[in-house]
Amino acid sequence: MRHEIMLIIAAVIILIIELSTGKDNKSMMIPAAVILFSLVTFIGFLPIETGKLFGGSYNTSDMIILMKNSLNIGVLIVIIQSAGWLKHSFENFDNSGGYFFIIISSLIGMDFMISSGDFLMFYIGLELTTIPIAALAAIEKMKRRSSEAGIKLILSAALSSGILLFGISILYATNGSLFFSSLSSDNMNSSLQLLAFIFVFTGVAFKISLVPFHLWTADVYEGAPVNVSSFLSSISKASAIFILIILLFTVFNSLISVWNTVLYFTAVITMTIGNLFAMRQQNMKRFLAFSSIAQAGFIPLGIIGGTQFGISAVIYFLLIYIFSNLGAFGVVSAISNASGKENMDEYNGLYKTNPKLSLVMMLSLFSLAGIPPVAGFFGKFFLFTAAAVQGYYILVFIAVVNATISLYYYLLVVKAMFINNSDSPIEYIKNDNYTKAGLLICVLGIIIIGFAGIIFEFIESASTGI
Amino acid sequence: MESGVSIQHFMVLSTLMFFIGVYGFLTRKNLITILLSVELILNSVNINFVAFNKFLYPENLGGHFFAMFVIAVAATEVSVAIAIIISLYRKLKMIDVENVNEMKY
Amino acid sequence: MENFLYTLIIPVILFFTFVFTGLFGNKFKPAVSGIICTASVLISAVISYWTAYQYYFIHGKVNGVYQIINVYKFEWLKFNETLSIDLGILLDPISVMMMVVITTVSLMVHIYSIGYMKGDSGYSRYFSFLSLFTFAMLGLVLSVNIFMTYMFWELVGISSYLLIGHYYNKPSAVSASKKAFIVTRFADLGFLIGILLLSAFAGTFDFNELTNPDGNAILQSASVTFMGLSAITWALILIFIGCAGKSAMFPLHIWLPDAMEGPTPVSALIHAATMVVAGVYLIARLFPLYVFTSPAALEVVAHVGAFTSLFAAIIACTQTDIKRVLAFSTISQIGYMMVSLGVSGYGAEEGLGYMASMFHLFTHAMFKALLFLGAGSIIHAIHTNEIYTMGNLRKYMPVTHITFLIACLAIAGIPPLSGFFSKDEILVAVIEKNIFLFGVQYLVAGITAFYMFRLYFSVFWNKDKKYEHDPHESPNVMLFVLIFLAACSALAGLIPFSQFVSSNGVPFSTQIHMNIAIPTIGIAVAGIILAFVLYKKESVSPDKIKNSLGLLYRSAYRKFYIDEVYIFVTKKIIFNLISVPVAWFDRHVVDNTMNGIAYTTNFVSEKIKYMQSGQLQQYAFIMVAGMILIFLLTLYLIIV
Amino acid sequence: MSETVFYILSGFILVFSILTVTSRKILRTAVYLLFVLLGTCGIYFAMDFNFLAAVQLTVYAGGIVVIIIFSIMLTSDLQDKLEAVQFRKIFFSLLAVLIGAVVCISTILNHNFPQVTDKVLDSSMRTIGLRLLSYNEGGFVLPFEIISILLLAAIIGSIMIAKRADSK
Repeated sequence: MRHEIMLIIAAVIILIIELSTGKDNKSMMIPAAVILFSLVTFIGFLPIETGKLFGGSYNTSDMIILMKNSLNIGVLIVIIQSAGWLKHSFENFDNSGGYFFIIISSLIGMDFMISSGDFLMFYIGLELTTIPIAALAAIEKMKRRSSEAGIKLILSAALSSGILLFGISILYATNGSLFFSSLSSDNMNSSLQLLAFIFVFTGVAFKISLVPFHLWTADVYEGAPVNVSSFLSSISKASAIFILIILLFTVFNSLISVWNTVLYFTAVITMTIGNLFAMRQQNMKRFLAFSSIAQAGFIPLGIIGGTQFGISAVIYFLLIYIFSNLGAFGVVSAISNASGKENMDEYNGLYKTNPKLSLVMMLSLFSLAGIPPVAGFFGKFFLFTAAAVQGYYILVFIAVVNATISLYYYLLVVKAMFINNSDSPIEYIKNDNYTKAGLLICVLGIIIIGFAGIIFEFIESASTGI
Repeated sequence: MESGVSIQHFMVLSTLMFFIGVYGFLTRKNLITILLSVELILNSVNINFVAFNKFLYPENLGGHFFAMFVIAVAATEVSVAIAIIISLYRKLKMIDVENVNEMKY
Repeated sequence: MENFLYTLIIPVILFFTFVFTGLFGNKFKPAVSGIICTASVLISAVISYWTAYQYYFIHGKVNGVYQIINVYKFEWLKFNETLSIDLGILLDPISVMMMVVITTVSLMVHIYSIGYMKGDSGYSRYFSFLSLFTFAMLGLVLSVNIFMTYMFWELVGISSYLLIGHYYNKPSAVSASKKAFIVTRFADLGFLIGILLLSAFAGTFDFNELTNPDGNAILQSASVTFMGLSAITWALILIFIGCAGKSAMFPLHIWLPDAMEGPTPVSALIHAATMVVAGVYLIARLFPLYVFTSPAALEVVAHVGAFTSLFAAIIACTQTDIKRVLAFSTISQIGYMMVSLGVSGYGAEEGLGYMASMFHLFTHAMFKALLFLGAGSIIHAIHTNEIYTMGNLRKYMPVTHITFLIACLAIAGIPPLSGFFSKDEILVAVIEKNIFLFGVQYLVAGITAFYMFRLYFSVFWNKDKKYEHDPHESPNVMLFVLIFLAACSALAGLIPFSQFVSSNGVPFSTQIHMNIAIPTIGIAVAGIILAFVLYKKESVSPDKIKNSLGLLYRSAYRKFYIDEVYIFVTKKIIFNLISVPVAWFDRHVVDNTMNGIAYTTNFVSEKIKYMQSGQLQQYAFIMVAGMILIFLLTLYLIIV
Repeated sequence: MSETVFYILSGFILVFSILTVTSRKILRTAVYLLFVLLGTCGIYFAMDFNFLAAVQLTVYAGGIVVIIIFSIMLTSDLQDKLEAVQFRKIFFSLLAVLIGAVVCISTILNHNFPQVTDKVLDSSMRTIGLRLLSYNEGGFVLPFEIISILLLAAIIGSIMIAKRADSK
């Protein structure tokens, strides 16, 4: 419970700072939030007891703590990266207290969600991750797109949570319990339970943006402020995947043959559709949105078959994905804040003016594309291995083909930055220390996770708990 | 149970209401009316929870509390959605869902 | 045993050079990056010569057998007790040989580029990518583990992508770099899946264990079968697909001719001497596995190689772009190497084909690099690639002319130049195993001589063409490289290669087989004479034949009657009926298939874009409909 | 609950639900929704969930519907009718919804629900209050606390969006 308590304390402190400082004296907000959250992240790594609380509504295990720590690191990066955007305009800056509060409370929701032991906690955690973020997506009052993103996010999230709730209510009807542990001992074999599973799956798949529940993703990411998009695409998605794994392996473990089939098909179409759309995007945020959809399509490869190795592979992949995706979004955010440019052809010749930014971008994209020896390659490789060991050769083949296609569009960006020439490239951007630090953490993450084999072994030992 | 009302009755009622809500979500033009459809969906779920609690599992109050929390969450959802709709209205002077399509393809 | 730890410096120094010039290259004058990169390649070249000396002459041999030495090995990622990914350096006869080739050619290309790229806007970027490429290539050949090979394999692909696309303002260069990358990536799919299969059945990634003839990997892996072939055969064929992609074997060769859009020194480095032979090298590296577990996969290698070498040689006769001729010639020569590997056995004398293949790889690297750099020198002088706009260049560029001639003679297989010896060994090895393949290769030898001298005569002899400004000889720094490589091409054949390289590490000796060598020289000379007749003497230039054909009766009185019938047969029938259709097939069918795939993808993605219409309600509709569909689908699957 | 009461209430609910999603007068839709919520409230009362019915009345009918009506008055001209919906949209939506409803209802009707237990439901205020503050199994203090964070975050978010930008 320490993670959540620390986060709540941090959120309250931020509120106090927000209330106690005057309008013209807000400059301490950003450093305060960064220091506070670094502290929270650090404390999260201290050893902690695991077990059940609140009569089983709240669980922790080594793996859940690992997940929470990964989310903490990701949010830390997001908070650091947000500094540039918050300083960008007075209005944003004025909102910074509320911004940090909402980000942290959303993280509290995620922590409770992945720790939840019953559906009520799960549902409330899920809503806590989404509803405040929808407000953040719409925060840029001057931009129409921001409001559009907010309204699309909140309405489609409302629909999906309605569907999810309907599924939960049917589960309750058939099993009489809302606790994961007592549901998992039930042998689900009626078609009504199948229906409930599909409804619940839809609700969670919406958050992960698996096709065909993905359509909100691109519009919301494009319209929302970059940092909110990066939060949604990395942290929010990762937490939804964690809870999906937990649900599939506890509540629905008797339906394993069903969810294997469902995951099989969604994986195939998600990868393909994500790739086909990503190929033709010009706006970088939209491009990264579709790339994140395609990335999500690889995750079922680890879950399918339900092995422990697969779970470790998924967590490993997600950890790398968080760093790589935040790295890419960080560069997009730095450029967007400095020049307002978000289109791919405006990135032409970036290497000449901003070699460091372009190298970070290249590294992140290579990691997303899965080019060895960057970390992303191992993430994908372990996923492929996990599915191949289970005998899903055709799925692995499709996935490998899709990974290859994805390379094409990641390279389009690399080409724009390194090879294409431009008459008026983006001018040299002098980044502040926050941006630099945020990108540095991402780069270190990508490199260290890829080259330190011990991390995977650690994940593997932690994932026995599920 | 006092009479012939079975749990299936309630489920049919709530399912119909759920899909009426979905229909509204898919067809209404005004963003606020879409929000109303969402409320219908949530309400149908509440009926489910309460009825199951009453007729199938009266030994605990799980369904009852779930319904309560759903009401509370619905309230937050509405407040945020209304805030966004109003901010959109300030910019566009209309809240027609079909015009909320600046980003596409 | 001698500690070879210092070999670690060779790749590492290049990597740091890349990082340094990549990050800070724009901080100082372009020339500085050039000098830094060249110096670091020079250092690594010197160290690799020293390593080669130590390995071949002093420490490498134990009891008369060359040892496989793991200089350095670090366990990186561990799957289970046996399966792990390691990083390290492996020295054996072929890796040391490749190390020497790569550093030498790379050094030459670096020096040459100092002159060639002068004034280019991307000068320092170019050099930093060259370092990256050299680093990756060295990592590839020195790896201890097939997985490490794969990683560097990809890195090589990326750096060559960046280098081919160097002239970003030329759209053709950009699309060529994309094509090169995508085609090889698709081939790499095969490689990756092959590795996965191999690791599943052999239980290891380690080369030492994989290729140990008495090791578990070879003994265990033959048992599992899948669709009629053993699983290991599938794995090896898939790996061969990866090799075919990198080494431009039919039908994955299409990227190589287009890749000629890159700067010419890059072509010399990547597309002649190093990257394209990576496929050959990898098969040689896994050779015991191929020989002992899967002769069928070797058959595939041999036949694909033979077909490609003939196919590419025929196309080379029709090309008019000097670099494209050389590109097809490279494909054809790599086909030679593949054939030779494909027919080889295991052992000292048994493995003659293995040795010959490596030998040819070595000599080919020298003379093909020379040819490309010579072509670069010509292009540098007259700013065009078309051979019909060239002529009589020997007058203006004497050094280039002589060195180019040496290279042409070497590739044609004229003794005592290097190509003769390696080609002779290959033909000896092939005739022992398969007479049909020998016939093909023999024919290719003749065609090779023909198209090389067609090129040579058109460029250096013939009439003076109109040049915008007088062609001039290249700067000294480039000429030095040409002369150095010419010396190598001339003398490399005299190395007693079989003393150093053999399939099982046991040195053996070979001699020239006169009964093969003489007919080979004969067909090469015939090819040269044909080229001489067709392209040197203006009197029977192809244009004139047309006129004379209409007036056959008059020609009967002419001295050249025989000549002209001969020319008619070759030019009209062979050329038009075989070469042109083959080239057409290559251009249109093979190329278009690949383009078609890309087009279809684009088309589909254009068509489905309306799914993402920006309409919230449509999104919700798809979501609800998708959910219901998934439910019905699962329900159906459960009932059935 | 008697059968008659159920049928009357559910008929009431369904009719007004349909009106909510089809009426073209925007203010009326909100009023129809209010009726639906009142009908639901009646069902809760009939099932002895008095507390929940009260929550439904105050929070839903009293709070949510009122805020919705306010925002309707703020954003729409009450005289105007909403534009008619395209036929295509109605057709496809109706199709999907009908298929969905048929599939779901048929699945529900085919399911054998567990036998009704004879345990008595205790829904007195006292029990509810104790449960809400209990931290043992069957207690709801944790969600109760978390939802306060959700409410706070939502309020802060809404204020941030809806407040007028300072014209500085």
